[in-house]
Amino acid sequence: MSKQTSLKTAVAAVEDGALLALGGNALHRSPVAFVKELIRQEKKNLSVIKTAGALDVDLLAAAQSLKAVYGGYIGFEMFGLAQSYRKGVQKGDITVYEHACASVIAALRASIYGIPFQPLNGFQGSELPELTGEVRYVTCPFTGEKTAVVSALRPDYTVIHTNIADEKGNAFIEGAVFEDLIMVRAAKKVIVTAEQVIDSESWTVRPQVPGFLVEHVVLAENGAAPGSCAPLYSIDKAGVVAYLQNCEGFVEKVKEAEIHV
Amino acid sequence: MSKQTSLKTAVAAVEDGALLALGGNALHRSPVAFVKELIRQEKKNLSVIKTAGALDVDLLAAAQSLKAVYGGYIGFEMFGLAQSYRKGVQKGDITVYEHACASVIAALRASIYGIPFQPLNGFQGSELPELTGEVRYVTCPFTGEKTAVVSALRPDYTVIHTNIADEKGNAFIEGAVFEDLIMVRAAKKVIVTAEQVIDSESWTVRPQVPGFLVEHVVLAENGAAPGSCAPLYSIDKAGVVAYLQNCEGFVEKVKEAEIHV
Amino acid sequence: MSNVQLADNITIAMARLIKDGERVFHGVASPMPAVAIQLAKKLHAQTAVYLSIPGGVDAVPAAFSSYSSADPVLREGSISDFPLSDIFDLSARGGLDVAFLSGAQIDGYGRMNLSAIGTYDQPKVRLPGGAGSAALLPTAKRGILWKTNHDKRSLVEKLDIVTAAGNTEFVITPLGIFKKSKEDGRLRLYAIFPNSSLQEIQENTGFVVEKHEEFIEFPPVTKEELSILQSIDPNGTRFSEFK
Amino acid sequence: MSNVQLADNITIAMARLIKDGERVFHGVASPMPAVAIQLAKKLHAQTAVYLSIPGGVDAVPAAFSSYSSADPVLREGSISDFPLSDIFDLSARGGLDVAFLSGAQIDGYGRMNLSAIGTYDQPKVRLPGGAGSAALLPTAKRGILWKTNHDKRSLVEKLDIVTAAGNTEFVITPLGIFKKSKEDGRLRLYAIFPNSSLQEIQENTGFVVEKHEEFIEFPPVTKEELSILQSIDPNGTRFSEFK
Repeated sequence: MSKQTSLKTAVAAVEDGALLALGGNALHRSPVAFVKELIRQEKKNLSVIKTAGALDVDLLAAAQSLKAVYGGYIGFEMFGLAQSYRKGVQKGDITVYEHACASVIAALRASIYGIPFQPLNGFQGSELPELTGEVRYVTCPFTGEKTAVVSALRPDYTVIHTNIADEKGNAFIEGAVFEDLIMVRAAKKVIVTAEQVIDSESWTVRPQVPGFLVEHVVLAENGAAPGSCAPLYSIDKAGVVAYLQNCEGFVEKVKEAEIHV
Repeated sequence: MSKQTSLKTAVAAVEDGALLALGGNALHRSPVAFVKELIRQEKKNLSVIKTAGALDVDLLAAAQSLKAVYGGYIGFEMFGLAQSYRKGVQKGDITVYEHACASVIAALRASIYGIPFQPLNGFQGSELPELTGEVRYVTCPFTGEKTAVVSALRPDYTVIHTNIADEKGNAFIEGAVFEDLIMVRAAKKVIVTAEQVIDSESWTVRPQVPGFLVEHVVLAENGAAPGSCAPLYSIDKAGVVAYLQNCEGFVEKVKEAEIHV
Repeated sequence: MSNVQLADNITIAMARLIKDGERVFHGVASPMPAVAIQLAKKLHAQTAVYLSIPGGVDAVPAAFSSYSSADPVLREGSISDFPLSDIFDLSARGGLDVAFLSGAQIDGYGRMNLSAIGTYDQPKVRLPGGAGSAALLPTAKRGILWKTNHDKRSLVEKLDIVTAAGNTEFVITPLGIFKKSKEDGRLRLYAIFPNSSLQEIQENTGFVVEKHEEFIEFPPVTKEELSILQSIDPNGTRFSEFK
Repeated sequence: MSNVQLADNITIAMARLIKDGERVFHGVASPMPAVAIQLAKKLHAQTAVYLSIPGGVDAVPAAFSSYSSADPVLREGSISDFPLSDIFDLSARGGLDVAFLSGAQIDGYGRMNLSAIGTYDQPKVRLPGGAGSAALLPTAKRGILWKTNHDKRSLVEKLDIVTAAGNTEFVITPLGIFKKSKEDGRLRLYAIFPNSSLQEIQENTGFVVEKHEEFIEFPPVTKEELSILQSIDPNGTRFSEFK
């Protein structure tokens, strides 16, 4: 039974209020096509887990779909701040649980390992633990050391965009894997979008994502644009600038664009 | 500066009483050549970390070099028990800290993550926690759940046997990586033995072990024999049986065999 | 009855217990489970996911090693990787369906000892250790245990050491199959192999043997099962535990 | 002084601070560190290990992205992988030598704020967040921070929020270089760029500026440095923070 489905169907599976982990890092290989469809389907109250996010998170903010973010960095790097996210937080519409990228990873690892919390070495001198409540302390029963810990973050869905996938869910990422393989393991369910969907008999490379962990596979050409998906395309500067100059207008266009897949 | 050195020199770096993690699993791709040289140099009071061990651990036991084992399984699978190890433990010469293979991994992860302990989900109903003292319990500060934890195990050296290495320490494992990549990251220092040492400019595959983590590289052809090193050689049944029939005799032969590398 | 038939019965019984779609793992020293998983995937459980120590997903090995169930041949034919550490994590987060495990001793609650005969600190016989059991048995959804001998030294009322406990659902021996009762968590007799009898099993078991509430007549091994079994394992790796 | 020269000064100063053999990381929005690491590796630090978000070890990119320092081009030329999660772990276990980091505000102890202007719960401006800083700054052996503006809003006596604190060793600005004093852990002026003066720095810094006990005259940028810098970054990615 093929796991391949349409973008519409895959997105329809995500309920309002879901906790999503989105793959990629900054403007690279993030599941933009998936996020656009979340917007078209007018999902509400989503929470997002991300190490470093950009367009994916900001689009959800611009569309009023975003309730909370667990992340280390949400911004457009040299393009500037994430305008919709920033405004949403400033208005109090979006709650930020500011993590270090490393503590996002630790929280996902707790879910991978089936444990309620994960220790990590960090946050010494930072005010984030008391400001966010995301970091607490435990005494090591072996050494007596005070150790920072974060709570498990278990995404309802992890969504990653990949170069190649097959109908069984196996997926191949060319080059930088970013935090995708960790997010895949941490999730209750996984959705893979891909630039290309091939037959599982025809692999010539070794996919890093084993199909049995994956729920849905969706063909999404240019699925990370205007971000990059190496080696197929780089950041589309004009596309990113156009978005940042008029986020709401961009969202309107997304909603008007009926998709036919 | 090349990291390649002789087996003798690499082994000489290991001090009596050292804590070693040995790569491979059961009779597969374990660093047997390295262990033989440990025996020739008459190292004493070694402690070994291993998920599933066989000839590597038993040889050290037969040579009276072994003080303690942190491991999940020490045996020869269908060939039977690890005779020297078993006798050493029964005589009280060797201390076993019996782990589950999963808790060996958890303890190594604590070292990787720079934390004093690692939670894990396991050991419910097992007597091993109270018998070994290796598993204790912590209350999760987020959920109140009682959670099993193990102490960090940080090897002084991790030694792995690989298919190909280069002079910078980059190393490639063909096929099953077992727990090697975890052991490499957990260690204070790493020694790689390899069936083949190539120039770092000439890689045609992507090594999984980054050279900067590695201290010494040693050429060791047939370095896992009579265990396997896929795809080059399988288990040498006669060799394993010969060992098990006369472990001490085998050790004597190892000691007599002067190596010229 | 010949060892050949005993191993075939056990292997086929194992295969029958694997359900379609399940994620199934075996560890070291597990020749019969390794063959049984391939058999199940050719019969009724084609989408079962096969996981093992060498880390390949859904390997279809051309042959088995008679010496080791961690042999890299068990990675052949896989198209993606899922190393042992990932398998343990999968079980820990509730995603592993079946773990095949064994013990030197198994008790009436399906707990097992693979640590030592005697005491832990001063063992008469130091055993290999439970490998993954202490983490897998309580976290995998179903533990399927097996023994190649059925006697009062192996199936005991009291373990010398409880290496692992948890979700044992079945225990398969050369004489029959025990299943854990939902009533009291104790093993009860679920099926008797054609070569044996209730009486033989009772006489050779260290704990009280009662019939399980779901007791079945063991359906005879079919020609199809035997024929596929033979084609999967022509060299008889499944017999190696009986040699 | 032109922005070109400011960026060159900062980039060359960063390169000079990298020691041979060190393991060096930069994260997002770090065009000057990305170029500086390549420069150092061509000059005095040939065995420095370059680590970045795309996960290649010792990449030698053919070009840089002017938009992103997480771009997969920064993996080009690497022969092995060490993803971001591994880099954080490396730092956490004491194995990372240098982390290049920045903040919207930096205080006199070398702490930084990249969380918000105003309060955390009701920010005037929500900033992107500290990315790796809160974990890296206390665990990497040496934090090298930089700012592309040097004024009292950026270099402050009191941070609105302490996002990260720890092992800041240097802070580089368009006007000069601060170094943390071992005496009291406060930043003191370590070098002044040729375009600036002690007075200018004092007037534009929100915390008290004193000379560091190891104060040096900034050695003039050499022709070799400039020439190699130009060959590494012919498209001027290092200027992108000044545009």
